[in-house]
Amino acid sequence: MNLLEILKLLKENFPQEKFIEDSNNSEAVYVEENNLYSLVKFIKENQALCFDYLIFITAIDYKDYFELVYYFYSYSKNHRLALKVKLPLSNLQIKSISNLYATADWNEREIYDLFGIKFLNHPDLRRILMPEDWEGYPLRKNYTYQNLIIKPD
Amino acid sequence: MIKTEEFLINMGPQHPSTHGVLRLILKLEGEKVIKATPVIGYLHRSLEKMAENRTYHQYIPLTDRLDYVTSMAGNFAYVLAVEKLLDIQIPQRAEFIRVIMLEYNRIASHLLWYGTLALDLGATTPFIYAFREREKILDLFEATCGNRLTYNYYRLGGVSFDLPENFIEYSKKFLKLLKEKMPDYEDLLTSNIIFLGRTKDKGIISSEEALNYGLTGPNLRASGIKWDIRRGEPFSIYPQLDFEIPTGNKGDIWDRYYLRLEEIRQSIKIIEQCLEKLPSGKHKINLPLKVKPKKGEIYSRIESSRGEMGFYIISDGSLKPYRVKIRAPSFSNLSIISKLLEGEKVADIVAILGSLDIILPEIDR
Amino acid sequence: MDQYLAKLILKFFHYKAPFLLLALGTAIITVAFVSLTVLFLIWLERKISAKIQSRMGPMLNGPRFMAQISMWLGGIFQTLWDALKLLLKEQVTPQNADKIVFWSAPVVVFTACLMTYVVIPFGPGLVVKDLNLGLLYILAVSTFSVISILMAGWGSNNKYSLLGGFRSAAQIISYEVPLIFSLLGVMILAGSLKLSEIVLAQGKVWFIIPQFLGFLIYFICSIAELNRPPFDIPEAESELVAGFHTEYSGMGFAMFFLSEFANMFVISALITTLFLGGWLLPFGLKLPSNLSFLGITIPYFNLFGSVLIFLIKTYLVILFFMWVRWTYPRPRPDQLMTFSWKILLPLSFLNLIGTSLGVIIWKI
Amino acid sequence: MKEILFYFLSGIILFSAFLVIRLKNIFHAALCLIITFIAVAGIYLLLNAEFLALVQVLIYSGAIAILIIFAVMLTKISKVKIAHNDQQLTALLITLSLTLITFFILNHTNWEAGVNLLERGAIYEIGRELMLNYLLPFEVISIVLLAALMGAISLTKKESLNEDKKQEK
Repeated sequence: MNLLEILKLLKENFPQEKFIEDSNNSEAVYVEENNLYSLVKFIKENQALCFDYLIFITAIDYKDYFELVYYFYSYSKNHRLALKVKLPLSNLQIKSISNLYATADWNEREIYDLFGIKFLNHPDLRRILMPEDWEGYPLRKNYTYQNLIIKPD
Repeated sequence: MIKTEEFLINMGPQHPSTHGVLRLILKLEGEKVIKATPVIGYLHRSLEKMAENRTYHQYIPLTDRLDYVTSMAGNFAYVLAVEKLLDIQIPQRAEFIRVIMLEYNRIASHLLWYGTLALDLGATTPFIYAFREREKILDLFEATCGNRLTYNYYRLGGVSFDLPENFIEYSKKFLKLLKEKMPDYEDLLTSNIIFLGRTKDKGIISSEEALNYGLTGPNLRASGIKWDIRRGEPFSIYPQLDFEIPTGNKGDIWDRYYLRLEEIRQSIKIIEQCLEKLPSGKHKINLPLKVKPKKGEIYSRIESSRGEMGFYIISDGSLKPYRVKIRAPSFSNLSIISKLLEGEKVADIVAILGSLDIILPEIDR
Repeated sequence: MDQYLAKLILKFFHYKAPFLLLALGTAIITVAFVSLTVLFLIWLERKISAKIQSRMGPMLNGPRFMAQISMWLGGIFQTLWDALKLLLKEQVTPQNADKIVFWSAPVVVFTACLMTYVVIPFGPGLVVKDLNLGLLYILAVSTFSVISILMAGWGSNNKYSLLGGFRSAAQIISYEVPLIFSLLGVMILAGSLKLSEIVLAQGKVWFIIPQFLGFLIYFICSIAELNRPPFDIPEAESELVAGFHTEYSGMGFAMFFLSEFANMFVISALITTLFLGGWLLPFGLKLPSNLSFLGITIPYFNLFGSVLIFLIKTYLVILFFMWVRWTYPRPRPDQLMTFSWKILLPLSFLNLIGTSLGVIIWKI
Repeated sequence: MKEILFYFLSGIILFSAFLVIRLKNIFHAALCLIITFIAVAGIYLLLNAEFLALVQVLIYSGAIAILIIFAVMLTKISKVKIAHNDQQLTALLITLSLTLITFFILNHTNWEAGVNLLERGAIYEIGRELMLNYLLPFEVISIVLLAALMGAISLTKKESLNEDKKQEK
C-alpha cells in the first residue's frame, strides 16, 4: 500500500484525527500526541497494515518545538510509514510505546538521554549513552559545552 | 540443595569477550544468570551532533567510524541517502565498484565474526584461519583506497579512486582460494560435537521476538524471516544480480553461525557476477564541494553485514545537514541481550553475545 | 673431646654424606631437568600451535648477537627471555587480597608438580625413588594442585578468580574419579603399583592394546586434570578472563604457567609408563647393551637408548595433547560434568569389570 | 633421626590443629586442617605404613578438605568473625573422654601381631585381609556407604522438589 491508501484506512478508523501530510517527507504524516499510542497500537495490529517492525524513533529540535519521528515498516506488506508528533517546549513528554515494540525501549531512552524528552510509562527511563550524572541534553540545538568547537562555515 | 548467595559481577567494559567496551552487570546465582543489564555509551562521540557542524562531504569519513569492521557499509548508506536528497545519478561503473566493495567487506566482517565466535568458545585456530583470508581482503582494500580499516572510499557521486589495474585477476584468484578454504572452516566447527553442544538450542530468538526487538540482518534471517534489504527494497544494482537469501529455522546460535557462512558464499557469487559485468567508464561524477540539497528529508537504508544500516537526514537547504539520525543495526540487535541471557549459564553469555555480532562504535555512535 | 668430634665428623662423611650428596644431586638434577623441559615445552607449544594455525611462531628474539642464532634455531630462546621478563617484573598484590594465601598458592602448585617427578622411571633403574606405591603416590600428590587453585581463587579476592576456583574444584574432583578407575585396569594387569614393575609387565604387549578403553578415559580425564583446552574451564579466558590466576603477575604467574607445562610432561610420561610400555621397545625387542658403530663402541647403550625411547614416546603423547588443544572449542562446565559422571564413569566401571573378567578367564 | 622427625611432625599436628580451632578466618582454618592431615600422613610414613599415608593424603587432604573449602567459598562466611562458641564446654568434655578411650585402647592392644604382616608389602597384605578374612565387614561397610550416599541424594532431591513446588504456588 502507498501512503494514500494507508491514510485512507487510518482516517476511517480515526475520524477525529487530522493526519496532516508532511511536505518534506513523502512517507510521513503528522498526528496528535495524545492519539499516538492508540494509533501505533492500531497500525501494529491491523491486518491490512501489519506494521510489525519499528525501524527507529528519533527527535528533531526545531528550536521553538520538538518533533518526534516514528518510522515503521511492514515485512509482510512491504510498505513504510513515518508518524510525526510535534511537542511544544512547555510539555516535553509523551506516552511510551515500549510495551508495543520492544525496540522502542532503547530508542526512547536514547531520546530521553540526548533530547530530554520524557516518556511516560517507560519501564526503565535512564540515560543510555551519556554518563548518569551528565548535565544537559547534547543533541539540542542550544546545547553548549565548554570543549565544543563550532566550525566556521 | 545448597543455597548459594546472589553474586553481582561486572563483565566489561574491559573484558576479552565483550567485543569492545560493552559492560554487562550480571546477577548470578552460582553459574546461572538471573539478570543481565547491559551498559553502553563508553564510545559515545556524538557523531549525530558532529554532522550538524560539517558539510555533506566532510561527514563521509565519520561514517567509517560507525561500524569499523564494515566501514564500507557506513559510507555506502550515508552516500546513498545524500545522493537521494540531491537527486543525482551516478555512473554505472561506480555502482558496480560500490557493490563489490560492500560485498567484500561483508565477507571480511563475517570472517572476523566467525573467528571471534570460535575464540569466545575457546577454539583459537578458526580465528587465525579466518584472519588469514581476511588479511587478503584488507590487502585488496589497501590497494584500492589506501586504507585497511576505515576506508573513506565512497564519495558523493561515485567512489574516490578507480579500481587498481590487476584488481580483477587478483579478485578471481582470491575468490577461488576462499572457496577452497570454506570447507576448512566448516570442518573445524560446523559438525564438531563440542561446538554443536554449545550452540544448538542455545540463545533461541523466535521470529516474533526478533520482530518485536527490531532485529535485522543475519540475526533476523536466522529466526526464519526471509528478508534482506538487497531484495526487499533493492538499492544500487542489486536487482540485476542473482543471489539467494539464506534463512535459518530455529534462531539458535548454530543457525546464526551457519547462515553467516552461507552469506559468505552468496557474497562470493555476487562479486563474481559483478566482476563479469563490470562496465567501463567513469568512476565518479564531480560535484562541487559546497553541495546544497533542497529542503527535505530522507530515510535511506542498506543491508550492512549486521543488518539494516540507515541514515535519516534532514536538510534545511543549507550547506550542512540540519539533523542526521543513524539507524545502526547493532543498537537494536543488542537490545535483546538482557532477555536472551536470563536463566542462561555464565559460559553461554559469551556464546550468545558473540553470536549476535554486535559492534560497539555503531551502538554508541 | 676433639678426638670424639673428629671421629663423629669422619663417621658422618663416611656413612651419611654420600647419601646426602646423592639426594642433593638427584634433587638438583630433577629441578634442572624440570626447568629445562618446561622451557622447551613452552617453546614447542608455541611452535606447534603456529604450525597448526599457519603462522611462524617465535622467530627472532634476544639481543642482537643472539638473535641470528635464535632465528636459525626457530626462536628457541623465546621462553628464556619470557621467563627473564617475568622474573624481573613487579609483583603486584591486589589490595584486599589474602596475602599469605595469595602468595603461597603458586609455591604449593610448583612444589606439588616437582614432587611428582620423583617416581617417574626414565629407564631401567633411572628413577629418583622407585616407590612401591608409585602410582598412588602420583595420584595423591597431584591433589595439591587443586588446593593451590582454590587458594589462588580465594586469595585474589576477585570474583572472576573465585568463579575459576569453584569451577576447577568441581572439575578436578569429578574427573579424579573416572581417572583413578581407569587406572585400576592397568593395576590389575600389572599386579603392582610400582611404576618400574608396570613397565616390565608390558614386555610382551603394551597395555594400550588390552586397555584401550582405559587409555582413552585416562587421556580425556588427564586433559581435564591439566586444565588444558578444550577443558580449560577454570581459566576460560573468554569468560573468566584468566580464572584463578587473573591477579597474578611476574613470578607468581610464571609458577602457575611453568607448573602447567611441568604437569603436562608428568602426565605424558605417566601415559607412556602405564600404557605405552615405558622405555621398552615394541614386540619384545631388546636394545643391545653396547653398540658398535663404524668401529666406535658406545658403552651403556641400552641405558641411553631406553631414556631416548622413553622421551620419544612421551613427546609423542605431548604432541597429541597439543594437537587436541589447538583444534577444539571449549565445552560448557555443566556439559563437562555430565560427560564425566554419566559417560566416563560408567565406561571406566565397564573397563574395570571387563579387565577383571578377562584376567580370571585367562588364568583359568 | 626418627625421633626428631616424629616430634617435629607431632608439633606441626598439634599446632595446626590448635589453629584450626582458634583461627577466625574460616578459610585459613580449613587450610590448617589440610596441613594437619598432611602431617598425620607423615607420621604414617614414619611407621612404614606407606599405603595409609598416601590414602590419607588422597582422601583427606585431596577430597574431604577440598569439599570443606568448596563449601566455605560458596557460603562466604569468612566475612563473619566468630568470637566465641557456646559449646566449648561440651566439646572439651567429649574430647577428654575420647582421649581417655584412645589411651585405654592403646594400652590394651597387642602390638606384636601386626609387625610381620608388613614384610610382603603393605598393600598386598591389606588386600588379602580385606578380601579373605574381613570380606563380610568390608562389603557391609560399602553397602552402608552406598545407602548413605543414596539417602543424601534423595533428601536433597526431595527438598529441592518441595521448593520448586513452593515457587510454583
